Amino acid sequence: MITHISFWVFAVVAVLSGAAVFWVNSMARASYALALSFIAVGLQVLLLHQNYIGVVTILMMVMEMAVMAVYMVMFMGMNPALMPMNMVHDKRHALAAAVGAFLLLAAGAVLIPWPARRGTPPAGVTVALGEELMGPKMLVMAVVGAVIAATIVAGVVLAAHRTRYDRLGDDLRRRPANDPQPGGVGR
Amino acid sequence: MPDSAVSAGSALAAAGILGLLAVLAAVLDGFLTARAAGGGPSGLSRPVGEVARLMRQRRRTTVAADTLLWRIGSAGLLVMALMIVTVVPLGEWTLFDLDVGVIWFNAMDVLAWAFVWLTGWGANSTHSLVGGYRFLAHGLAYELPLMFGLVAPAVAASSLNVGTVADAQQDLWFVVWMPVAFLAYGTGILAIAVWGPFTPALGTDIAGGVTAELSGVDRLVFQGGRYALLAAGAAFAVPMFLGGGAGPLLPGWAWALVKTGALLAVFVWLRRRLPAVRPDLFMEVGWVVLLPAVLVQDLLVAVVAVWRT
Amino acid sequence: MTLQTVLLVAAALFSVGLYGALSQQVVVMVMMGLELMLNGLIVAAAGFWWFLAPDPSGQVLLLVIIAAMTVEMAMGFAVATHLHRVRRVDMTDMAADLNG
Amino acid sequence: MGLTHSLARYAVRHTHVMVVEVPGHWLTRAAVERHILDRGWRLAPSPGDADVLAVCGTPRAQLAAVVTRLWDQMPGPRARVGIAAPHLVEAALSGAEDELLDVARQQADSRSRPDAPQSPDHDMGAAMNHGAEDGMSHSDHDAHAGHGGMTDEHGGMDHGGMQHAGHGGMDHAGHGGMNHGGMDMAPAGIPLARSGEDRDGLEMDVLHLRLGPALPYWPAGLVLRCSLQGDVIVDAEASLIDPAEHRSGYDAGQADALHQAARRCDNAAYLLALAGWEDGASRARRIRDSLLLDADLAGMTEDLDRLRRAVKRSWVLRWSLRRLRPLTDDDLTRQGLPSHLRGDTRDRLLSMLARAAADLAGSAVRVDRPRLVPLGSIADLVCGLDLGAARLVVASLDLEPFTATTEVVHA
Repeated sequence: MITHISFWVFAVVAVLSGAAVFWVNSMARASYALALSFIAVGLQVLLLHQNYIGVVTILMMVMEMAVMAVYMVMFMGMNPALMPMNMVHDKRHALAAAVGAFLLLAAGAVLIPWPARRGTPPAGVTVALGEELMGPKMLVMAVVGAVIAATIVAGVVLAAHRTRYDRLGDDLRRRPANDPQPGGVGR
Repeated sequence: MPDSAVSAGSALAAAGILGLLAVLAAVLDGFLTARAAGGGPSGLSRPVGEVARLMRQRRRTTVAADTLLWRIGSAGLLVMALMIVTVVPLGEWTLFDLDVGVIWFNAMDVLAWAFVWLTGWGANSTHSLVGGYRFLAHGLAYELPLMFGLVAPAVAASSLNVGTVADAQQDLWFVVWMPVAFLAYGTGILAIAVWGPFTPALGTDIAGGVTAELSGVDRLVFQGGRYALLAAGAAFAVPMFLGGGAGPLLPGWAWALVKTGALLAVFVWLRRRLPAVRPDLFMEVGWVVLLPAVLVQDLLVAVVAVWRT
Repeated sequence: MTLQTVLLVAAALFSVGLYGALSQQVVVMVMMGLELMLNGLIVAAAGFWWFLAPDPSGQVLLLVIIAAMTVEMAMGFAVATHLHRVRRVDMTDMAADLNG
Repeated sequence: MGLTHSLARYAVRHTHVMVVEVPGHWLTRAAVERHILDRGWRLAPSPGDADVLAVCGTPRAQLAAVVTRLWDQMPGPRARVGIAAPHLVEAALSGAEDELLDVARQQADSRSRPDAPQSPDHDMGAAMNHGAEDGMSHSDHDAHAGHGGMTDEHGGMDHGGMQHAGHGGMDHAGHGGMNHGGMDMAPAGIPLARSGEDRDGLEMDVLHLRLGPALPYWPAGLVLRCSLQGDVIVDAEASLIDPAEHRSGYDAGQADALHQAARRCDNAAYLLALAGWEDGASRARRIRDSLLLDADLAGMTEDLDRLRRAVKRSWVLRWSLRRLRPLTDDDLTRQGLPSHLRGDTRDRLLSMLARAAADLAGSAVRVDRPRLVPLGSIADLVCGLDLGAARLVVASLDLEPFTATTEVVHA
């Protein structure tokens, strides 16, 4: 009973705060509304007995949204004053597409005769996930790890202004490096 | 849940214990501050007096503040602390015995990013915005070492459940053979509580930083949240590094409380001893020194764990 | 809480996200739309796993989705920073207009 | 009523005081600080935290306007005292205590204030995030200095969002850069920030912030007008507040060696407090107070020596202060700075304590006219630093209280 009630509460919170992302005027509120939506979804995933995934969703997404809000304040000069920002284009078509997608997906969800459950959930879901990842599905994890490492490198290259040649000189020998803000290690 | 009344009762008890620890921390801090200032009253009544003062004070708002997010931010730290203690075992009781308690702690500690930042930004004041920036700069440096620091005990105990981690330390406390991880964890706790060396976000040089515009009940909740976070962090360290409730004579819950109190006292005392670490300098230390050190620690722990099985 | 209801919630989240991704102008808001769509996907995948085939390998899919989200976000931030640096632009339309 | 009253009594025992020092009244300020700590009260870093506003000396036009603004920002219950000389401190603080306890008076005060925060001044130019709330800041606008009670002028206006009612569905694609700068967007009357080139090649918003004149641990009377990107100072301009007024109203007895030493300790306490080392700052402050009160020279010399050794030993302090705005002999000559400022900020802190010790020992090389720190060089020294580092550098300059000149500051 409690499970059902909380499922519906989380569902309503998730969808409403998701809608609020595009409803509120301030971008900071938008990103924290999205964070709230993710928290609700994470808790729903907890209810669906996937503790690790649920908590990790909350962890990752709150962090991301915190970063996103800072990003917007820094680059877009958002101050807390609620500036009405209505930056949409092609609102009608987008709305139509969204409603269409919802009807299609909802019809699918309700009308498709879903098969019965195969198998039973493992006793320790998280343990099973860990063993799966470090066993049969290790390739997936290895690939994901490599992709994330590549993302870090690519992201830094794209976003960074200065290269090591700017810091250390053309022959990379300058010590300490020429930084506008010296670091704390004294390299 | 058949015994939801029982769990509601124990939730209240846990919140009460956390509150008590926070008050004790504040008493100790008031005492140490008064002693350093020399002369004057002992400072032991400081927390009570501060509560009375802030309850009496008017709440202010600032021009064009995002009041909703600002208030959420200042109240958030307290909520975080309460959420953290739900997974901490006290003797044989745990409020919310989640099988991924360690990750739960991580999920809660990143909330500090949102809450402290919002408190700084929401007031629409330059000083508190700068405070928010400073917290994030610290955050970039402490967060990953903190997370990887918590990996070490989890690997050694082969579990993400906090109680299981505590039980795995019957022979040897984890703090003994993973000191670097413990150090990174302690650093992280001081940082999320914006405490001690990590106070530049609340620095007097920027008129109180994040707290510059807070007054009345908002300030009370924010400052109380900091003490509560410190207490919660100390409480979580006990099962992770300090052997949980293990100890002679006393029952488990008593040992857990004693250890928590001792660690909390150390945290409070550190504030007076250490100068602030400037965010711009600490950033490089976090990435170039702390993070690699913690990763090496994790590797060692993993090797030992594999070798033992 | 049945599979159908879980999927309905997922569909609603997905559609809201779709609306945002299509209608918003600012790069970051478009990214938020995409995130919301992936959010719906998480709910759906979690529902399928629990109600249809609760074996361990299904959870791996969810982890992959979350990893995809972080990668998308990180690259999004990097690209947006880059755009901001070279063109002073933070809107999709403007990035397209200036193209070439 | 009984409960409220005992709550109030308890609250007042832990009052927080914001101290504003009129240039030249540092002895009064030191006395106020000592009495505050003796009572178990605390110093407040911002008006938001303060119950009592203690003004040391009589502020003139510009500073008076700042004080008025600080007063407006105090949440209340609040009390305000002006203290003209060190021996009046005790009575003034007791008066403030009574005023805080006077419930009827505080209620009347509270009723007389507007519920909504005051609107900021409109002539501030482009600046995000700095309404009237910055508190410490912007007072020099002449348009402003004249009318302390700006509430009445602006209170009734509807700033909510009327400036941009027409912008609801604007088509941003046509606006070139979306820098907000050229647009007439000003929520609640605060124009949005304009952006400018920064050192990382990102166009960050430029904020304008005035450091001083009423900022904790800041040399009294100094005003530094900064342009900030994030928290990095890209441009600064230094001035003195009420420059013409500095000729009168000094605390007497500045010349003798004990006071010189006390002054050094005061500056060292500032620097240590800004570096976040509370114990060190308390110790420096206690030495200062002892120097001003009694003359147990031997004990003082020993305490000072111990503090100096502790500063030398602290590796976190060394780590955070070293390499911070190092000054070579060439820099000193070029900027016209006195020679004891050589080295980085840590060197300057140690030299400050060494000078105090020398003053005490009576072996100070007495220069008839001390070398002066030109105002302009203060601004030069902080450019390119972040706010925290800039505060440390300014504190490390070991400034004397401002004297009659407008161009230079004694060092």
